[in-house]
Amino acid sequence: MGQDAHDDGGAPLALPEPEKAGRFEVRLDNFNGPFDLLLSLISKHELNITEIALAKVTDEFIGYIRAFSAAGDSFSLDEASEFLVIAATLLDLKAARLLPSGEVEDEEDIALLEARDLLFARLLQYKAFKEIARQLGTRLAEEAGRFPREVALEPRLAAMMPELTWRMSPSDFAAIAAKALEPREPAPTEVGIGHLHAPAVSVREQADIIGHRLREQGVLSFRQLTADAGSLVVVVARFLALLEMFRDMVITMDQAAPLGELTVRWSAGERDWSAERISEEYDQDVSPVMDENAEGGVRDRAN
Amino acid sequence: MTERTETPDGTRGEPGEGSVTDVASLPGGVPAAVEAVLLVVEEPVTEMQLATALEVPVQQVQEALAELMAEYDGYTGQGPEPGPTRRRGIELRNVAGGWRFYTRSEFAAVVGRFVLDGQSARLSQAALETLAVIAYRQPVSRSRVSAIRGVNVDSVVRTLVQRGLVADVATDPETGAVLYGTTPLFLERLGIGTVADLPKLSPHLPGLENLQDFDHTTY
Amino acid sequence: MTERTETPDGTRGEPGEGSVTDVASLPGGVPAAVEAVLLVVEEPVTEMQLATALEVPVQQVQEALAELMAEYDGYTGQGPEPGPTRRRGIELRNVAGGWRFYTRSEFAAVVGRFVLDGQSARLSQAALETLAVIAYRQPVSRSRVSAIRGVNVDSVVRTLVQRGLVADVATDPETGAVLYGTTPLFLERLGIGTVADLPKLSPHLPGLENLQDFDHTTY
Repeated sequence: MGQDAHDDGGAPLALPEPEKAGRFEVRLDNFNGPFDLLLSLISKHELNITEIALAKVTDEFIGYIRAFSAAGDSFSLDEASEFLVIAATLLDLKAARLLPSGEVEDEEDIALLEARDLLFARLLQYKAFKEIARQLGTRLAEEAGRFPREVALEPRLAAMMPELTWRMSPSDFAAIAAKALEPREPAPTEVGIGHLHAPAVSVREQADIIGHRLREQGVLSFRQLTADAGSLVVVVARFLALLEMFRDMVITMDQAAPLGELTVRWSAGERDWSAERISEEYDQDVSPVMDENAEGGVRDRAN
Repeated sequence: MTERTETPDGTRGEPGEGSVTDVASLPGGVPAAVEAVLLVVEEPVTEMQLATALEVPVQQVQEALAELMAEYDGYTGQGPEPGPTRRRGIELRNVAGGWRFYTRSEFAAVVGRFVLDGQSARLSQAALETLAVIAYRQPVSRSRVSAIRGVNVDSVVRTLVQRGLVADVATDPETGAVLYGTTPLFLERLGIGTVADLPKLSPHLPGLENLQDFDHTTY
Repeated sequence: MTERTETPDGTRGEPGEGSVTDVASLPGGVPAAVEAVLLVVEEPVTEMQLATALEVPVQQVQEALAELMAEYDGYTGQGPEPGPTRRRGIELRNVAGGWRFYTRSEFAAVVGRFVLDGQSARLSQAALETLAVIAYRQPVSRSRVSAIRGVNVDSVVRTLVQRGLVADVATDPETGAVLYGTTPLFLERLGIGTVADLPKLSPHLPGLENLQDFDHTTY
């Protein structure tokens, strides 16, 4: 207890590992998400999954996120969101370790403990699946050496098949083709944008929606603002929109406790504000990629 | 069109409509008949399907399969002096709930040259992890798989569906979300009989039996 | 299929890249290797093709084939006491200069019953849609058709091939994948002269170009 905030770690945060860190290439596609990255960092330092480990790799983890975002293109919204959630949790945990410990009394501490346990649990769960996935991969590779028989029927048997009664007009057939070739809608309740080159959700549009609501209502919680979001992507887009609006000083935000309710207040009164002006950086990221598609960038890759 | 009357010895008279002559009396008997059917199957065939086609009791089919499997593996249970014989290049395996002929893996390099289209590309790490989560948590929604892996899995799931390894098997009655599960092809590719034959996940999950509860809290 | 080692005389050129280990030393030896290849070939395979793939002299292949044929017919040339064994339901035949497995004709009724079970004179909806995609996107690989339809189409394509409505018409020079196209029978059924006579689809099926992307996703 008492003064020592490092009673279980000495001075662990100062360990030098510059050249070791250099061995990791900063490319998002090296990792299958934030857990993969976190596990890589933990195993690089030969640590177990503990609070120390998390505190220790926090800076590196955040360093990688910075590098990813700087690298730009491949870091899409939905990928970023989960990285950020985990980075935020790690930062909280690290900050908590730097404070005098002892009284786990108030709600903040409890929330932090819960967040930590949840992170441990999810990390361990992911680790288990990662190991199992490796086993499955090995097994699949071994089995790939066995080929089943997959050949057409011998002619004598093929001749026994009932004759096809297929009759159809060319236009009926074309209708079937049109339907079959139509791009299918993603299955309901979830909107995947991983495969798209342009975000399906515009931050500007979301800012516009939020702006309207806040002007009308004055104060709304983030939960209320995202109640109708329908997908994670929209939630993230709305969150980004809030950050932009905060920068524009048209809203204020208030959060009583970590992970607590986030209250958003319209602070610009009747001031003239338009969502148009906040969205440039998102548009800039998007449009060159779309142009490239139009020029046949996709085709090149496919062929 | 029917070859039905090619009764080898001629004594076996008119087989009525659709009926099969007594296979047990044909040269090679039930095992040979089973072998013939196995040559034309496109997916593992169940003992019941074989029994129906052959019009013999399932038990006879099971005996024939056991005998054939041993023979192809190089053991003969037949004849006055049972003993090892040549191991064959063909293997009879019980996978995904049925029986099917496969080439032996020793000959993968040779056989691979003749299989033009059958060699599917290997799965990426992301695909394997997603496949693992679906296999162990099925039926499971994409959002839940996303929560476990920490990334969006929509396009990976789509790829797995296209490759026939997973399929949408149900709909969540509450959320309406599509629930995914593994297919018989998945079992076949792994060379196992059922999902229950998958290696146990628990040794990798020390003390975290209740993790399911955490999945939904992510976002 | 590499042409590399066309050494029918047995000098077995340098194996090198992608080479096969000495098949004769594997369990079952050359006959087993020949058996394995025969299980997967679509068309009758020539002795020369087998010799090339196995990297053994043609003569060894011929001996193996003779031995196999005798075995499948119920005579064993092996072991200390050669004598009759059980005749198999599979027959090895030399047709049109090549070798292929066939079901034995005695079992035609059984096999036919099995094959015909569930066969219908009509195409399923899945088969129709797959046929439509192939017709309008030919020549096209199965994986591409899968990507467009969002499901695995392997068995449906096999059915269409079986029905003579599509055929493999080319090979993708890059991936080696078989490309499928429609047949004259298809045109005849539809009552049109050439593929060019297919009704035009709306030129702006939205996002169609992007579909190509699915084939080569990293997953």
